[in-house]
Amino acid sequence: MNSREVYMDHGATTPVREEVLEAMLPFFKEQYGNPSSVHSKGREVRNAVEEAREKTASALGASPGEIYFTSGGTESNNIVLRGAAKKHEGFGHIITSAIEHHAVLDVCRDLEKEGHRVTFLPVDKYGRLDPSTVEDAITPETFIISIMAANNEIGTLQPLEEIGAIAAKHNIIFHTDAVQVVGQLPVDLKKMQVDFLSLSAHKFNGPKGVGALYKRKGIKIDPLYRGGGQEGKLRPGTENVPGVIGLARALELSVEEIPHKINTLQSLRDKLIEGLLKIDEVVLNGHPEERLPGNVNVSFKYIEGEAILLSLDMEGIAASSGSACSSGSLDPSHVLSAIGLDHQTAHGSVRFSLGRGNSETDIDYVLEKVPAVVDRLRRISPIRRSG
Amino acid sequence: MNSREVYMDHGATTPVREEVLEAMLPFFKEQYGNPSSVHSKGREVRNAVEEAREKTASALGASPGEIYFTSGGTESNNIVLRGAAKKHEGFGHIITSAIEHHAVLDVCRDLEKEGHRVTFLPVDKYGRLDPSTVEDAITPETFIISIMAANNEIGTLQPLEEIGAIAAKHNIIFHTDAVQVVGQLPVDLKKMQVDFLSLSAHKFNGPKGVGALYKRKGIKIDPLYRGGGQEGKLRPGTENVPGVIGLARALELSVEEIPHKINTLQSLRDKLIEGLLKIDEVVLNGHPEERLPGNVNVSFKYIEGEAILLSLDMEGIAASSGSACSSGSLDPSHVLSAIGLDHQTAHGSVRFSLGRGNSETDIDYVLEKVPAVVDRLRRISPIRRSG
Amino acid sequence: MYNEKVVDHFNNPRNVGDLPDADAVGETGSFKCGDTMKLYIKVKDERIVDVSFQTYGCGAAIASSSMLTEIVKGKTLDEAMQVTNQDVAEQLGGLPPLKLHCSNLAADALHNAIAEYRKKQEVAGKG
Amino acid sequence: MYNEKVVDHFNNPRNVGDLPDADAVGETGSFKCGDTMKLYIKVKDERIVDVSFQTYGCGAAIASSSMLTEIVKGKTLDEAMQVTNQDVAEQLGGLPPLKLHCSNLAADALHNAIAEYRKKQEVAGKG
Ligand SMILES: Cc1ncc(COP(=O)(O)O)c(C=O)c1O
Ligand SMILES: Cc1ncc(COP(=O)(O)O)c(C=O)c1O
Repeated sequence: MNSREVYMDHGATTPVREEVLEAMLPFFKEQYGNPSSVHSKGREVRNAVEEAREKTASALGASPGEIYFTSGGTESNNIVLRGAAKKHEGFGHIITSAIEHHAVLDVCRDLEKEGHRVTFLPVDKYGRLDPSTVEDAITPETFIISIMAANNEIGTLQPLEEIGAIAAKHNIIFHTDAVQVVGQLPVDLKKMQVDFLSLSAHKFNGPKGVGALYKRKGIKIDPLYRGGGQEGKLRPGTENVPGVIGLARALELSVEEIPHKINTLQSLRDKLIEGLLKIDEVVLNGHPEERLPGNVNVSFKYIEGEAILLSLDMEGIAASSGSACSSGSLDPSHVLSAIGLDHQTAHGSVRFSLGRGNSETDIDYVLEKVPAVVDRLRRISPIRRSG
Repeated sequence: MNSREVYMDHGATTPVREEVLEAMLPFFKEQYGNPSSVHSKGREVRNAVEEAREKTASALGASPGEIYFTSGGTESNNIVLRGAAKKHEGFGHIITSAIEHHAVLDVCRDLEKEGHRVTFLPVDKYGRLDPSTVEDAITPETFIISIMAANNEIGTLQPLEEIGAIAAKHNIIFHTDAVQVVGQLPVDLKKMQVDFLSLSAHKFNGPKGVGALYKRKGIKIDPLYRGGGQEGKLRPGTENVPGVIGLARALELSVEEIPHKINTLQSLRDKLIEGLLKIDEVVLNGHPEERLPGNVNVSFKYIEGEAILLSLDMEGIAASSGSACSSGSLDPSHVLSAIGLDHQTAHGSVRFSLGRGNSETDIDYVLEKVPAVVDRLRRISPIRRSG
Repeated sequence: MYNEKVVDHFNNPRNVGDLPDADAVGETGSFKCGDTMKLYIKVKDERIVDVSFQTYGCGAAIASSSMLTEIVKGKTLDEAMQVTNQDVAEQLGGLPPLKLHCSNLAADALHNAIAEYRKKQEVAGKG
Repeated sequence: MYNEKVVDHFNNPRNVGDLPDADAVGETGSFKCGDTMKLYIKVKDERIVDVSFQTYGCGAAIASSSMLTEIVKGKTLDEAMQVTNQDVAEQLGGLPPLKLHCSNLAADALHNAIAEYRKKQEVAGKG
């Protein structure tokens, strides 16, 4: 249909890279044993799973006993929040932010309905949380603080070390949803003083449907699911063997490449931002510096996100939007509302998320195509700038 | 190490078959989009996922809207039981059997601790449930009946149609854990009158880490996990795309082949049983006729299961056992206890589970090797027959 | 997601823009999802002789708007009053269920435009 | 799961069977997991000159039994009393954590055998 294909939706998901698929392949047809089996077909697979655990741990600076494989970021988040609530006696208090992913936010809302109290901390117009608001929110009943490492829509990074220090001082469990950060930026568990960290393989060129949970040694939560007792009972069910092998390999590779990748991505990102802001009435969403190296989020005034995505798609450009219509809901994203965007600016937001494989040429191509798309849609729009 | 490799642990897991892996492969590196994305990279994958749902539905005689993809049998079971309990107002009553898989049994035990009442129905010495005990156990508070289609250890089939009729008559939700049956025997949702059915892909030559839940249209339960709202909110999280493609293909193929496969497996099974029973002091566990076409479970008296498995493994034979020592626990399997086996008979149980790829020659090989293994271990054993 | 016809109307919307000499303008908007539409009509002998639109909204909203203008051009006002949002969606060959609400503004804007036209006529008649 | 040494002792257990002319037999068993072991010893001048075992149990139990007989053959009774289950597991090059309890019967059976021998001696001495 179009000459070029430019994938700029790495925040949604990423392709599995060659080396990762290669590592996974033997575990479908050849090494297919159940890791719980006594025989050698099972034992060879058990060894492979434990090696994957060691690799994952070492990429995160954790020990293997602190890594639990799950079916993805959503499950990791749910296990931590529900598990901590289940472990807590009676009803308690949870601190989180207003801009968490639904896999944290909606769990908290559910727990609130069930009787727990939840503080959804506000963020500033860049999406940053003020650590002092965390400390102020703490009550004697607070049993968990859950703050995402970086926002999936606007890319804003949170001051995790400061928050971790506060949580540690008050001896409260600290969880971070690091799904957008792992594999993109260095993660220092010690410095951040986190007790739990969620990650999802398909965000760093690993397979979909597999994730992990880091649980600091000694911290206890109650399991939600019951079954064969796999993953230290925290996540029972026959292991997704090719998945965990793929996760470990993808993590290993992407963490190795971080030092080199950060600079490349950041300079592509900044070039794209600069170019987009040259278009009339475009605003940058999120923090100008404290943002994911691959995240660009802008609002095109007077036009609507889904319409922009469709038009970009015709040009071979894949991006995403926090617009209501792109998700089938009626409200624009809670994140864009939380940073104070009016309805229309929120509806015009588009996220270009860069990743492995994006090049300078991709940026040039996008910057060539976007102005015409915006212009065309603005011509259709009844809304006019007042100036 | 040994000349032959004979895999007879299909009840634990199965290799992914060639056609299934082929169907999955494009979804790692090429069709990698997120099904929730607006752009064409996402839409092509959404279409593939919905096609997989249609295939799965049609293999089960359901409609696509009744199929929810999960991360496996364990998750499917947990979603149903916990979800029904969550939906139920206040504490209620659950009916299940004493020989369910831990992914049902231990969820029920958990719910019991939380305040629900649970009846764990006994089974006869063959592992069969008497449907009249189900009817007798029903109280006005009963909100779900969960009975497995076939037992994973001893292979005994349950009278699901009778139980379904009772559940329907009393208007109680009826769930069956059909993980061991789907792909092995025909499943007729209408006749069984089930509201929920759990299945797991890796039991029928599909990939590990993906399963499905059939939910009859109109029946409502509360979701446990929260997140991006995928799978009708019942199982949120980015879809395991290659996984669901693989599940659908594996199910389609294995259901197609059932008529042919049943006879082959049954005759292999019966030949193996006959041969094993020729050995001194060996008893068959489970029902002589009402059993899975591929399931053979016998107890070798005076010797212990794990030791037998290890010895078989040296001969290249992969099997499993309900012995405590094979699972690292202290007690032998609850199933073998429930059918009334004494400790030592339970400890000497070995399951040979046949599946795709097993041949007459495999049976001959096993029947050639087992007697020597049993003899050797009995020579080491201090326990002697009294006769 | 969208069928070819929707995509065509989205990519090549018919009758876009304002009509400087319109006899009436109908506006409508969804407060919730923020979509807004303006429909301009030119009427002669109780018949819509020209029509154009401006829409702020998603692909479904733009395509529905465009389709509506095709449907009503040449229709009498009474005929046009019979056109429903459902007709628009049907003429487009269907819309994804989640997107149906996005097509709801097109017929509303039309009916508003006709109402405005009638009101103007009344005032003119009286005056 | 098991290392090579364990596997070797499981496959080729040393000193299997009963000793028809044993001076004492020690028995032990785990009620819980059902393992049972019998240890036969032949003693001369306070020294174990021959030893054999029979074990009902898993791979770890059988290998531990076999290893124990190798350890104690030739030891004085006092030396043999010092042997612990931990020694047996160590001499085997380690056992999986979940399997440690399965190796616990070997030294127990030995100590029971020695106790029986001493009791017999006492009776004989008195008699
Ligand atoms: C910040 C964040 N948390 C959680 C998730 C959920 O991850 P998954 O869809 O892999 O379960 C995502 C991805 O969508 C995310 O961006
Ligand atoms: C009867 C039964 N139910 C549930 C399960 C759990 O399935 P999975 O391990 O794929 O979650 C199994 C398999 O171990 C099973 O045999």
